[in-house]
Amino acid sequence: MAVFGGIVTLIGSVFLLLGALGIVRMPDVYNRMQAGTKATTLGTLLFLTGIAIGQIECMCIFRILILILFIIFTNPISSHALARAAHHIGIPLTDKSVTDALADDESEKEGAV
Amino acid sequence: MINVIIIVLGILMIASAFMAIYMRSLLSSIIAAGVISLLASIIYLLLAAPDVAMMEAAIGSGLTTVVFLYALSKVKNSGEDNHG
Amino acid sequence: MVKRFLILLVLIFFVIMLMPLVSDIQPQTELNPLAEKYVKDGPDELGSANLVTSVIVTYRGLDTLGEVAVLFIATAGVGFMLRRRKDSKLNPQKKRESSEILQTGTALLTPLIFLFGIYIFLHGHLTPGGGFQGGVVIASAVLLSLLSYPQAEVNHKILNAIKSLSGAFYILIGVLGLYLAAGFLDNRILPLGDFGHLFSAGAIPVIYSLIGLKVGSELVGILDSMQRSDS
Amino acid sequence: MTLVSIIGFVLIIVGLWGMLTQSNIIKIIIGFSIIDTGIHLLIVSIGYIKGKTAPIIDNSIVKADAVNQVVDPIPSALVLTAIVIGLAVTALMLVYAVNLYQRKQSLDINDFEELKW
Repeated sequence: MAVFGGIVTLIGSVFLLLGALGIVRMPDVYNRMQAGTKATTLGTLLFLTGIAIGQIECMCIFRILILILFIIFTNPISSHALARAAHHIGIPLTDKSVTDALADDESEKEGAV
Repeated sequence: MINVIIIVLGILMIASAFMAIYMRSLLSSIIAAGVISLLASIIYLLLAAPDVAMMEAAIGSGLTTVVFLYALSKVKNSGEDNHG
Repeated sequence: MVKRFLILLVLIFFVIMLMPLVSDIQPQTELNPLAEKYVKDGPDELGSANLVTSVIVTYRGLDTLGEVAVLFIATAGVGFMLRRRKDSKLNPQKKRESSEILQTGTALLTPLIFLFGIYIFLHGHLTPGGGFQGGVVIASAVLLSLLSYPQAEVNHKILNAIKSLSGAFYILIGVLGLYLAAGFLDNRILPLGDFGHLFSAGAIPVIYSLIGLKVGSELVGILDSMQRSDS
Repeated sequence: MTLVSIIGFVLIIVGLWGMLTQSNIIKIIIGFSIIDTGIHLLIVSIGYIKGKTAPIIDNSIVKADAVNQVVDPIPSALVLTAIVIGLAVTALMLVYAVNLYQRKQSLDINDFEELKW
């Protein structure tokens, strides 16, 4: 059981490492935020699950479930708010990007009003 | 082992203190000042003071930063930018 | 250049002056007598498992009362400096609505964070935490809703009522301790109960809850005065 | 002289240096909050005893033997209240800075010379 938990924890930390790598490698703010959110959310979840499996005799699985629930709630919402604020103050997208759905959406809304 | 962690945290704290003082934009120095508090809360946890660690993590890096940002937005809204 | 040199001189003077303070700190191996008394007698005398709590609430309760008073004065100062001028036109500038995801998430999270704050200050005598931490957590829950609903306003009547009532009851319990037990802010006005359970440690949970409400409402007051944009 | 107390001392000196050299008022307040953190670290480091745990008596600590197992609770209690007061005082200073800015449209401390001597 401990070995299996260790393996899950290791996979989680690999995801965290990939997220950190993505923050360095990606071209603009939005892509970096994507890497910094998706990969770290999955990495943290796997990390906590690994701890719960490895230490199964300590009965801390309910606490870890609550922690996982909170991370699922807060992490995407906060990064969504950050990305929206960055778009609002006009940080440009990278040259390679094809479409800007939020700008289309907002101009449509303004046109309707 | 614990000494090594404390030394690394201390170097990071002093570096972010210098950043907080010498950064050109006020926003960056406010964020750097928040980082100092966050690292300090880890040190409190290592010094066996979990009450203080909770307090510092919530106040130092949360509320103080927000209060600074509110003041900054009040200053910036009513005039031109004033970078130190 | 002369100024830089003078500043450096002042700083070197400070370092030399304060150096004995730091170099006298020796790594300790055992508790000093006062702390030893608190650790040895605290659990039996007051029934609180968290010794930091027993020091804050009872042994050094008068200091905590002073700190809460300082907090009150600072909040009053902030509110006074940022008071709404009567003659100035209220121009509610149109703020950008926050997105639906953020609003839904806030509606989901704010009650949970409130509950967590209340849990922290009710269990202040058992686990790490207490009134001050719980108050800060409650203030951050209010901050979350203030940030995600820009049009929202704090209800000042309720806020002021919580502020004044919790402060008044805090003093009242202190005076009750003077009557029914050994001294001001003594927690033995209620039965001590079983060590390590929620309803134990006499009046410590009550006092710490009042401190938590007081600190939380004061910090909400500071955030609310800083947030109003028309000062 | 312990490790954490040295860190706290260096932070106090760095914050003092920042307060004295910078001319922007908000930078001065940031220097003040750095001094605050340094002093808190210094006070907590006084109470730490190597190899002992937090002063909370639960299942892992025998109540009779607590004296030999926990660290000093008094510095923690002092710092706990000092942090809250630090926040309130910082907010008060920032409000004064905002008011000064509304008077003169400037945050440079050298522009306020009415009380200079």
